[in-house]
Amino acid sequence: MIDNILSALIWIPIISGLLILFYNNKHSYLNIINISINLFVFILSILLLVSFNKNISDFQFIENFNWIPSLNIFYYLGVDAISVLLIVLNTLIFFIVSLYNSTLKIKKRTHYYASFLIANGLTIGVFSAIDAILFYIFFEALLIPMFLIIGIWGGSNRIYATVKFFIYTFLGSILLLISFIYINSQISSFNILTIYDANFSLKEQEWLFIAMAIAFAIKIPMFPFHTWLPDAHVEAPTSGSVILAAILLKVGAYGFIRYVIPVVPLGALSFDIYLIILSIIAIVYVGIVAITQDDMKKLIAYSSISHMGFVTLGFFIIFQLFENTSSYEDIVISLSGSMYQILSHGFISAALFICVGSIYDRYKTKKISDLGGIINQMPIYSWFFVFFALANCGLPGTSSFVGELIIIISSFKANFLYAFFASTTLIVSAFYSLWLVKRVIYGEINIKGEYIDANFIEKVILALLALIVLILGIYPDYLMMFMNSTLENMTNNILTRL
Amino acid sequence: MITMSHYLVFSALLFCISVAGIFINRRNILLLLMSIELMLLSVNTNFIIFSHYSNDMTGQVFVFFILAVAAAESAIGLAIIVSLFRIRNSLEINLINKLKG
Amino acid sequence: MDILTILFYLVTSVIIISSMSLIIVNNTVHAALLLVLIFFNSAILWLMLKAEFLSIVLVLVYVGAVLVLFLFVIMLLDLPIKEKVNQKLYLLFSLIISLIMFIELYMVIFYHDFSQVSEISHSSEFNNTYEIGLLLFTKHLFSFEITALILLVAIIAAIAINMTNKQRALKQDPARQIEETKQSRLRIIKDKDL
Amino acid sequence: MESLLLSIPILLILSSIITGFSSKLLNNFYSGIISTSLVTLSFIFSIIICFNIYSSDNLILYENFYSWISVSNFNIGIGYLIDKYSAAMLVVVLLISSVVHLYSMSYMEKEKEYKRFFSYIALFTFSMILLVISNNLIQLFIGWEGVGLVSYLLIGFFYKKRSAIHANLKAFLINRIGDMFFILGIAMIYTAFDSFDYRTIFLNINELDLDNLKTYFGLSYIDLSCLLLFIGAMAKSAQIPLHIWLPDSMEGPTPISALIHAATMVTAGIFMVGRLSPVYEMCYITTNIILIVGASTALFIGLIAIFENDIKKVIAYSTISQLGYMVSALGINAYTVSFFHLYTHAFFKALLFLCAGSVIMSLHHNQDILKMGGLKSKLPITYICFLIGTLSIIGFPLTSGFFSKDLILEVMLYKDSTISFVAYVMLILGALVTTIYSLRLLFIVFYGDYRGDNANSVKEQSLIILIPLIILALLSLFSGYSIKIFIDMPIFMWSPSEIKYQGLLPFITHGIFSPATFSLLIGFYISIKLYKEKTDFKFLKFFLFEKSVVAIKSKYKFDELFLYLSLFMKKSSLYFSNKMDIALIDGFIVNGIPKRINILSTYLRTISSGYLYHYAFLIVLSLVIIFAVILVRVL
Repeated sequence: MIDNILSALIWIPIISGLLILFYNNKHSYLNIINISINLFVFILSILLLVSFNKNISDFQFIENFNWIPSLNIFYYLGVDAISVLLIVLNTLIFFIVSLYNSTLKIKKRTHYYASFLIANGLTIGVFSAIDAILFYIFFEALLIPMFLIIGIWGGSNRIYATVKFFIYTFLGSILLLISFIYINSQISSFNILTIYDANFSLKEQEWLFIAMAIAFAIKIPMFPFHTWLPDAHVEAPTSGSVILAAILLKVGAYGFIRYVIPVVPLGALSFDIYLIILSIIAIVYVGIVAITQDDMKKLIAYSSISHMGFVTLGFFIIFQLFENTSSYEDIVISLSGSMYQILSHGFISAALFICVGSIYDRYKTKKISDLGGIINQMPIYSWFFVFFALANCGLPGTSSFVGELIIIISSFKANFLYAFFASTTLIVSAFYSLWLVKRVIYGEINIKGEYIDANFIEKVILALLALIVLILGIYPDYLMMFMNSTLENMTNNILTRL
Repeated sequence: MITMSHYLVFSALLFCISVAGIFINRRNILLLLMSIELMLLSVNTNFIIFSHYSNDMTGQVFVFFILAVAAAESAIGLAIIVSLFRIRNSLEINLINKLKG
Repeated sequence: MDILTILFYLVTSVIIISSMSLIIVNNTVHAALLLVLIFFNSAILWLMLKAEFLSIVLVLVYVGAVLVLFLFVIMLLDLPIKEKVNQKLYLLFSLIISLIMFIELYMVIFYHDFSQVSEISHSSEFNNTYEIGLLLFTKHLFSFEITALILLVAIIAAIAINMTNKQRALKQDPARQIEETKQSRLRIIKDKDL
Repeated sequence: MESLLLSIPILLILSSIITGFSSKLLNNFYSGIISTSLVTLSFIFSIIICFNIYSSDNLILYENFYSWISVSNFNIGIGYLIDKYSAAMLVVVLLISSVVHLYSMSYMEKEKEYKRFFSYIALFTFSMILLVISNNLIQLFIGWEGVGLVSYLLIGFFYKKRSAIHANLKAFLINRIGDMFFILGIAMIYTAFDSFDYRTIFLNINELDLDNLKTYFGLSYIDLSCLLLFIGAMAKSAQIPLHIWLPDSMEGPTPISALIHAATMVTAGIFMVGRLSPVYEMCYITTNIILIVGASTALFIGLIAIFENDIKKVIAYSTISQLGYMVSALGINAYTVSFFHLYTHAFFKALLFLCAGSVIMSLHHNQDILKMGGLKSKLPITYICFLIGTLSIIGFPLTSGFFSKDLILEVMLYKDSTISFVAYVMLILGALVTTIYSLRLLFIVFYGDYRGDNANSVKEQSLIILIPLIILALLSLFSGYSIKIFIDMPIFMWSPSEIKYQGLLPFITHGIFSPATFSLLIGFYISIKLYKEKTDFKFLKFFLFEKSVVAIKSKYKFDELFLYLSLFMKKSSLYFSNKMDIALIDGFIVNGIPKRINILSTYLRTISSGYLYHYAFLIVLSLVIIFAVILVRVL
């Protein structure tokens, strides 16, 4: 069982997602079935986490079958520390989403659940594929359930949002596919481990970098490619937004650290300044844009982009760091800061979207200008909202502080200005988060009426997320140590090929 | 003395005239078909010219095939024209614009 | 200037003039007849090129069959002769483009200087028909068979295209007419709402 | 003793959790009792620790008890560093906190969210303790942000009041401006020393190769890092121009103003600079900046207090002004002197705030001093306490403020530079101003006739309110006599500069015959004339004076500046959002490209007209063109 745990993690949710389609929409045990499948997958991933040997930097739990031999494509799975953490994040978020979904009134319930289950399996596939084409297939297939979730259960303007989302990501994917095919044509392998050892010329690396960086920059999303995200978030149903923010954006970040920087380090080196600038624009500019958004989901979407800017900043300062300090450790720390930011943002944005979703369920509006004084009607709920808003602006003790602190300090080592601009997020994120709190939570009641405070499941969800955010903030060492040897190995790999 | 060039120029001229015929014509599909026949004739002539001057009979064999195929083509073409006429009651090319984008 | 040269110019000028008039005439019957003229002259030209068999085939098959078919169709359809439409612009464009095309072709021909290619004279025993037959039934046998097939397909297709759909025509079926009763024509339904 | 020390934060966080999460298990009264007793218990512990520290010569408690992050060479621990400096601060914080806890039990009695309040102040005390005992910069920052957070929550405690929720956002944002620079400063220090730990930093500071470090904007590396850290302190300790949040923060409950916005949190900045004194010793330019900022804050913000009519805001401005004194002392590297003022100021300012709270409560939440007056007879104990506080703040001889303020003025002259002399003059003037506004407040509130409504219902508050006042009044009177401790106080790894202290008596006599006392007397005279006897000075009516009064009354337009900045932020946000994101990226590029392709295709569509001869023409045309190209290439 433990040998094939990755396949189990991928295929159990997908197959059960397909099976759940045969249920009746009004089946009474549907919620329980859905939750228990997700819980089971989550427990499996915990099993993976526990049995993962963090001192070995190589891929573990490897499964390797010949799939299409004539094209060098293998069904090749394996995980290192980064993937394990992202898989656990993924299964946990999907479990939480399944809990949250059970409280909602949804049309075509079975289809909805099936989409989420399939997305769950596919994302695990993305994080555990070692073969580039396998990765690409999961990466692309992931679009389908997301497309359906936004396109069927979304808001009024969902068609535009889905098409935009789809075309954007598809454009990136094509470039990715082209790069993979090119790599294969040069070294006749799609295996990421072989690709890591390949030596491409500078010209090749630059072109490969541009193509792959655009693909993942769209997914993350980075500055000029970011406009699909607010639209998609606004139109997506709450659970869809949670998945989009907590999981899908991480796929982009994962792509950067798995397929871009280690594969084409020279390309990354020659373009790092541009990506740093784009990251800083994402942090500062997108943060400022977030301030006056009237739609809460849009605001949080922009804040997500801004926070993901930190991730890419942490990834791309490593070359300048190395130039300045020539120490491996600094690079490892910078990368682990980025990884930490990824994980932390997964939980915080998920919680914020659930908060906004709950407001929307009750007040039927997401417009900040319509809302106000919610604390008078729903005190417990508001407590959570304020907590997560504060977590979103990187308060110490919450998980986001760790990543931001590390990245600001690392970026200072690279360049004073990077650190300066990165640290403006302290002001900007506080501005948009707390101004949001001020307008929505505090003050006089805008929409009169009796509103039920957070129900039991919502309390459980929010408390769980709050607990995770706190634990990650107070005890970050476990994750740091967990990732350390993998990141060290990766750093070695990058630096030896420079 | 008539050289190969004379023949070739003649054939090129014939071809150009028939090409012009295709798009000058807007009256009648039948004329279009005739222009095509004319074009085929010029091509055939070319084949024969080269066959003759390079002493290779294959060219003439080809002409034979072309003639056969052209006959078939004009037969089907005429059949189509007839059925078109039945539907449209006219053979004006101006009326046939279902290909409009 | 020998007789062949005169013949060449005569034949080609007839062909060119009649083909020019072919593309601008209004009357389809005239056009078909002009085509006949062109084909005949082409046959002469082909004879000059020592392609006896093909020139005979051209006259027999093309003029005798295809063009007759054309004429039949024209007559069958009974096309009205309409006034010429104003098409000077089109005429101009098509002339220009054909002219350019001709110039290009001319350049190709004179670039290679085909005038130097000498004519090969055959012995009197040389038999054009025999040679073609030899090639046709040995080397190109398969293509020959295919051609036969194509012709067959053309026949079938021509028939299929013009076959009127019998179903569409309104016909009487006396047998059924006799069998119809009052009950089969009229059904009385009880409506509960009324 | 280590376990005692560790139990302090644990008790505090426990108190916060018990009161915060007990919902219906505990009623208000008991949760107040529990909370207060837990804080008092930790106060007693801190006394024991402090006693131990001071009774031995060089006892320094240092340990990391929790490793927060430790990957390769990046180590951040949570630990403690208790020397005489932090031990004294520990006592001050816990003392004020327990007093305020006690006071709040009565003050907040009628509030619905009584327990939330206690949970917050316990959390605040916890964060403050975390800050005080920290042995590294990150822990300091965590505590720093923690107190900022609780300050945010407490200012917005009355979340229905628009002004309260505005003030707390403002306070948090301005603190965040400071934090931004603070974290940059931390990053700089870390980069230079490869450690966040004070001990490592202080031990390596002399080996630091100053010449090899980069310089930025004409400042040396250490100068810049200290400046950045100081900007953080400016926000926290409300120095010009980042002071504007403090007067607004008076929207919070009054005990909070006493605890957070007078005695403890706002002094965190001063504490931090003192803590990092070995690093600040290496600065040249930054200390001058600190001096200028401190002195101008002390003078100019003091001036605003003269024209303010809200009792709490007057005290708030006076807090800022007093913080200016402390900061100026930091500017000439007299950290212990500054700390001494912090110490005495904590008592008398907390006293003043709590007295003000008592007055406000008695007057049913009226804060306007113009509607007070003549309270001397109605609230005798409060009056006496307030009087003691006022005397202390104006530095009346033999009160605690006299010692600390005089010491600050004294050390100003130690450094032989123009800037420090200018600062000295400003501080003397500041002392004058302090006297005027303090006495004005005293006279308007407690003398004359009562000008408010419901004169009969005004009576002294319960004992629970009064006990804290009395404790603090005693401390305000007598805490100054511990001057020797502070002058001798060695801050970790740094020995105090030579302050020629010759004993208590010579100091007092020297102090009495100093310009400070002179300015005190002038202030006395002016304020008695102006506010007690209400005489009109004719010479005050000249033009320039009135102009400057207008300037002072407008609070130098700093509020407007920040309002403008935030409006600018919002405007640029809207601009970016509409012009860049929606118009340029979305409109022009993302949706614009398909739109343009659509437009192009409508033109191109006319080419495919459906007419055969058009198609034929196009085919031939392209054939001709291709042919031409080939020809050109071949021939």
